[in-house]
Amino acid sequence: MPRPRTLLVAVAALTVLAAGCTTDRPTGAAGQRSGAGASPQPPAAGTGDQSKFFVQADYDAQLAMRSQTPEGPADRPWEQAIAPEPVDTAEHRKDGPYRLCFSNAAVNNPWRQVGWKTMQAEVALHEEISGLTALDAEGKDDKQISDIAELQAKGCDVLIISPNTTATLTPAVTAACAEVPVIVFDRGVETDCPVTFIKPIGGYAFGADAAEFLVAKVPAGGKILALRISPGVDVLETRWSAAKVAFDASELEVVGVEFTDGDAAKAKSVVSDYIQRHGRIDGVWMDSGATSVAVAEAFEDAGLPVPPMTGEDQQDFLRKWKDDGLTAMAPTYPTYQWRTPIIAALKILKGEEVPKVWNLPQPKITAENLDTYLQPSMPPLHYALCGCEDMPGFPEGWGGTKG
Amino acid sequence: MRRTLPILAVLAVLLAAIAIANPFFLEPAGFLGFVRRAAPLVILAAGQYFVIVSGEFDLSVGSLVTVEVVVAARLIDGNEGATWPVLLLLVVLGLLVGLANGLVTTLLRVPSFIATLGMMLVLSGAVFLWTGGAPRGALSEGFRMFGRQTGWAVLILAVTALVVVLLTRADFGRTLVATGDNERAAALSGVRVNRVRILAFVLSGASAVVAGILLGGFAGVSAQVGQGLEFQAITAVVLGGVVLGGGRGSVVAAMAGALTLEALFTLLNLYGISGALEFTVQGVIIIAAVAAGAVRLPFAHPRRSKGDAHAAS
Amino acid sequence: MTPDALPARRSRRFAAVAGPTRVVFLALAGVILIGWALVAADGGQFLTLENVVGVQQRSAALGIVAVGQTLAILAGSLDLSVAYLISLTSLVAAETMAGQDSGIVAAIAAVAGVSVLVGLVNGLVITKLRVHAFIATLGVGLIIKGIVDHLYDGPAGRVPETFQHLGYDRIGPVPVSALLWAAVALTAWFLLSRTRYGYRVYAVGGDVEVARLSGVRTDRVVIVTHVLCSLCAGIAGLLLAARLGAGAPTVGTDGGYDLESIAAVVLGGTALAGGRGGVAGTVGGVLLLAVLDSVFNQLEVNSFFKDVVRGVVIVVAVAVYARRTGLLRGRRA
Amino acid sequence: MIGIGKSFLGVRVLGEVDLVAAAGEVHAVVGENGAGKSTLMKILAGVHPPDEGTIEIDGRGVSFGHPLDAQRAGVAIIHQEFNLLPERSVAENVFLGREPVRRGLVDRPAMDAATARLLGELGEDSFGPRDPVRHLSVAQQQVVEIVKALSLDARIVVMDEPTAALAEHEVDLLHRLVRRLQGRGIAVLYISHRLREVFDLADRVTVLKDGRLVTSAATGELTPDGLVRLMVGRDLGSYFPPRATSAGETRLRVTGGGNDRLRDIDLELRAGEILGLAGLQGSGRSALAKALFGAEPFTRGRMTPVRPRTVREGIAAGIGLVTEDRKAEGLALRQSVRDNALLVARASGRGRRDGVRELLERVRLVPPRQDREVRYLSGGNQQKVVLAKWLTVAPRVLLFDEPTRGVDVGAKAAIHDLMRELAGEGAAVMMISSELPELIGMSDRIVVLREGRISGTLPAGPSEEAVMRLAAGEVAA
Repeated sequence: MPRPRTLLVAVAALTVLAAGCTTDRPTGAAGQRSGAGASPQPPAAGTGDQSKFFVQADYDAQLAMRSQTPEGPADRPWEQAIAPEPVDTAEHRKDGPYRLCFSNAAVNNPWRQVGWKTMQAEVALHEEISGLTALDAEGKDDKQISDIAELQAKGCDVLIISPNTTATLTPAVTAACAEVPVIVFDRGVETDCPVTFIKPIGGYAFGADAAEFLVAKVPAGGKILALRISPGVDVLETRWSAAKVAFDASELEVVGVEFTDGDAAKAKSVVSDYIQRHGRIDGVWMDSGATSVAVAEAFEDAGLPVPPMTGEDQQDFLRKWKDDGLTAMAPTYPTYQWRTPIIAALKILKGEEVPKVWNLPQPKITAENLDTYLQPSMPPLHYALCGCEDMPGFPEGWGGTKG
Repeated sequence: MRRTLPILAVLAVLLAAIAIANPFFLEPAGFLGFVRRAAPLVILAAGQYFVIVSGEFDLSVGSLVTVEVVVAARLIDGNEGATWPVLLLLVVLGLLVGLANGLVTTLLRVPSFIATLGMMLVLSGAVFLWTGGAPRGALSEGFRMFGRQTGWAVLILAVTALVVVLLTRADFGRTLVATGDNERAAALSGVRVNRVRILAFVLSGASAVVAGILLGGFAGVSAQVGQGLEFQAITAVVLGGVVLGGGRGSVVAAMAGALTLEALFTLLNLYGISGALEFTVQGVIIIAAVAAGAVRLPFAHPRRSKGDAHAAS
Repeated sequence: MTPDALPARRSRRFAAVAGPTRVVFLALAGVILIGWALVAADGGQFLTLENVVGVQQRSAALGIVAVGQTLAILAGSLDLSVAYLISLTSLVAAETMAGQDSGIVAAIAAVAGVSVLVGLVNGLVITKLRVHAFIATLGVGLIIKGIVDHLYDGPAGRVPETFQHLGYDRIGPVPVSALLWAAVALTAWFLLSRTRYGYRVYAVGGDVEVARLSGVRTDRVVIVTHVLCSLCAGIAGLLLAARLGAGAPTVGTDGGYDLESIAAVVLGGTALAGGRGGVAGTVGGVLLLAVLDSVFNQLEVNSFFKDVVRGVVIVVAVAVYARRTGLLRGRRA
Repeated sequence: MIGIGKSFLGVRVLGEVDLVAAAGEVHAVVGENGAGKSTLMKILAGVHPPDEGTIEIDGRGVSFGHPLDAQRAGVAIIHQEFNLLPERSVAENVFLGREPVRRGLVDRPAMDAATARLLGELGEDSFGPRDPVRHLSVAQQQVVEIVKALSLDARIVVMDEPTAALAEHEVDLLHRLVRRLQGRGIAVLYISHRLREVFDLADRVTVLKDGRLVTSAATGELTPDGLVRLMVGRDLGSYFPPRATSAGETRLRVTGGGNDRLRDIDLELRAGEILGLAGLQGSGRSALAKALFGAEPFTRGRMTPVRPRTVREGIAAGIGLVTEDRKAEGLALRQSVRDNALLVARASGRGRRDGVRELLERVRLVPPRQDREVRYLSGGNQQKVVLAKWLTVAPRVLLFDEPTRGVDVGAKAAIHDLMRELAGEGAAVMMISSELPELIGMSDRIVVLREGRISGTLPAGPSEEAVMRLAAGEVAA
């Protein structure tokens, strides 16, 4: 190719490039990390230094919310709201039938599977919903970003998003807000552009409930082992940071904070190692219930009584608690929160008010109310707080057996 | 035996270090507890040994263990009577998966890395498709007994180790290693090459069944029970001095490699380097161990057998 | 007297390399057709602008990593550390930029530096310590994972808007990320088919002893190849940082870039043992996987079913190549 | 090369060896295998550094750290085992490591043109520069190796057993080429076991024995018998064991046998008899052996006692095959002598597992140690292990495909004695050899193959010309 002609072609290519340039990059400022920096906490022995996710203001707000009575029907906690600040949604009013879209972070753990089944059952209750288009991001931020972009073009009346990771999903959510009313639930994002953010009271309450139970039950000087799933997940980090505050203020000695990746075998090994190393463990704090049964078994295998411990509202833990008479309590991160986004979407499309931040109640299971949450016919990894008992298709739809 | 000495030495050093850090380790309960926890990986390493010594890989064992546990929970669903029939079904399932891996690798001539990677994806997808994404049902006490009671676990480990050593001494083991070394020469000596290599995959599948039963028993049903086990098993076998590419290595060394890896994890845990840095230390140890092994073998890069160029007239 | 082979003036010129590449692009066309039919039956449209852009954007990162993996596999090696390196480089990029446009150049340099370093370590461990590539790169990957998980416990750093354009801008139907992928693929193809280095990669992958005896510095070829492979992973890390707006310690492993990239390379017809195949086939393999994903997304197919189909597709494709090359080898004199 | 010394793993392989080659001279290097010939050549080619001694080219001292240094100094080596890349084209193989470059990029047209020119020079037109080597026959690949060496326009060309795999007419072609190299003032170092070639071609001969220089003299001053005696200390006469006197009952009969490579095979193997199978390169001799054995079975015709369809059926019928390429098809190199010797017995599940020591002594393995890895053994010892592996199942029919290729004269004699012993014990033996003197010397009967068909049968001790006429067919002797 003689020299001048190549030059000409190059210039032409450049002009075409410049002209046709459009962008799908989400406009709007990439969210700044909201809230004040973590207030300096004296690092107590054994519990290490405070997580950088700890926000004192949120911590105080959540602890206070625990005692506030929620507004709304008592028998339908997924429609209740604590200290709601309603926001007007008249601008989004349109008549049915409505087409809802949902960008799901993942279905890779039992909690999300129970929730997803419950959400689908909720959609079935309302004929005015013509269809729910849902995309599973398989736990990949990059995929959820392109999923959200794809859903924007699907002509949805409302877009429900359960973000995989707070920071990385913020730009995509911001962009979606401009196109369609967005409802965010489960994990938050660093922007307030969604119409409503639905979540139970939150991690601080979960962690504090569990820690306060242990502080009450375990005598002073008792050895506490804290088990966490994995670092960096904001929902779990807040649970531990609240528990740390409670333990630092108590006379209990936290002998170890270990990560189990939610794997029962690893959890059981860690516990037996600590039993060997410290001779005895007087209390076990856990940031989630996935491996609680395995932890109790570790003590049984070592021939020791199971000390006071905390878990979650999964049936296998509740059943073991009941059968073996454990001293335990189970804070919850209710799966019924998966029903609320559908209800909120319908409210928005009918122009009714919805709370800006929809704080759902977050009951905790104690020895007294254990029997109400124990459902023998449900599978071991089923979450009691699914709020799905009265929905059509229960219990088979959720893996339970009749009667 | 000559080949197993280096890894046994490393294992002894690590066990001594553990004993120092945690004297309880010396008491029978302590040591047997360690052996029980290492049992699943040792058994998986034995299964993986047969595959690697025949010159292949089996990436599907991790997913197979998860499938075994999840299927067991779903079918037993808590009733004790179902324990034995389900155990039998699990064995059949494991052997069938091994057979499938073997057939795809030998008859369809798909490199085993890809065949078992495909099987890994199929297994993990299929089991969660069937259970709707989350493990359901529960394991019976009869099932969990094997994994929870140290006695049973150690007994199963001992029996498996004995069976495996006998297999390697028998005609099957010898011809398998020869096939891994030079498949063409073995075929022309009358070795049923495909049958032997398929059997290696079936054994690997069987090892996943036994490991699954132990892990399921020990910790109950969970969705990630098998995650990453295939890489750990391959690492353990290689730590034992078995050469990737086939034709060299002893099964005792492979099992010792698994114990070494488990001892390493325990040691790291005792010295509190658990959490993130454990991976870094594991990575360094693996490379160092294999590098030390490779240095001693001057012919580490086996010259590829020139089968084709010499297909005579 | 006639020697064994028929003395045809020029024995038929069999485009051995083109064989498998043709197969993967045929399969790609097949999947697009089937996908289009299924989606149409389901009432959606398959070939919408969003979809075409979506497929390209989703496959760009995997495509770039797969190009690097192609080089490694062609040289008879492979690289299992790419997934962890992607996470590391995305964090390094986002932290160095810290939201400032001025930080972009420094970030790119830092990522290049880290990638070259990791590639060097991989190459040296394989050649000088004579450790099998599987173990060497798995070990290095674990080392990186330990460091990343220790230093970061969540997304960190921030990517300024100007750099985010890399992840989102489009020129007509073609996203910038796809252009980046195309550039990387073309460079690799050029290296392999036009430069001495490329010839030596095929030689070392074909038979390392033969290469050595012909005066090829085999160790150096393997080291350079691993540096290039890690560089590709670094570029992918930069791209993902641009898309996510920040670095994330799990972005590499979540995407499964290590096994997925190897699957794409083999899907493209490159022999796992090395010495045969090329970049073109890999591009086909990556697009095939991306189109499959897109079809499943359109049909809202459960992600577990998708894993099953992907597992089967990979095995079937490689079985087809094995039969084809088997036929070629069997037919000789 | 003056006073060269070298030892491997403590074993002294070469001691004070001098080798002087003049420009334009064909210098043969002969000696038993394990005498150090290949090692000496590899030192010259820079593959291994010498422990003692110096190398001088044109009077200048040189030292080679890497084959590349040797190449630059003008030394080209043609290895016994082809160093080719099957997946790459002929031109890419010829210029491997030294691709011509124009403006930084590989100049493919120049590469193809140069290769085509060299192929033309060799009179080779059955394949072109762009064909993948995977599609070439063994003979064609040999030509590529030679073209590769020539393209180095080397001043010293080392040929290590070049004609081992070549057919007669290709050997003549090669010799014509060597003469042309001579004309260009190139020194050709020619290693071969075929004494006839040494006398036809070489100007001088250097004899090595057990790593020591025995003598270096002009070919004229030596006689074939004298040379053999120098090499091994035994005269040519008693080269082969005495032939059988009577043939026993038929162990194996094929009538009308055929497959895609063979047609109308009528053959009988009788107990106590050594049947020689002659034929040109590519005439199907190995194919016939593998057909009888069941590795590449007959698709047509009848065969008694059984027509084996697989290797296992062949072995079950008491047939054994000592393959042509030991390393690729005969042995598991990284296994011990014992594991290799017991391979057939273990594969079939029967045969003796004890008595390996006696077996190794019977095949005259020196030293009969069972635990060493086979790859450390010399060519001759390796072949003895292959033989031992078949003796464990006491085969009634034993097929030998080039049993003594790349084997030193001493081991060759041992293998010949063994074959005769086995025949004497009632086994039916068939032997394929490209060396006519050996074939004629050993066989009680010779069958000649041409292009997959039997072109004739000759009684014991025919003349080489008679065999060649049947093998070559239309060309006048």
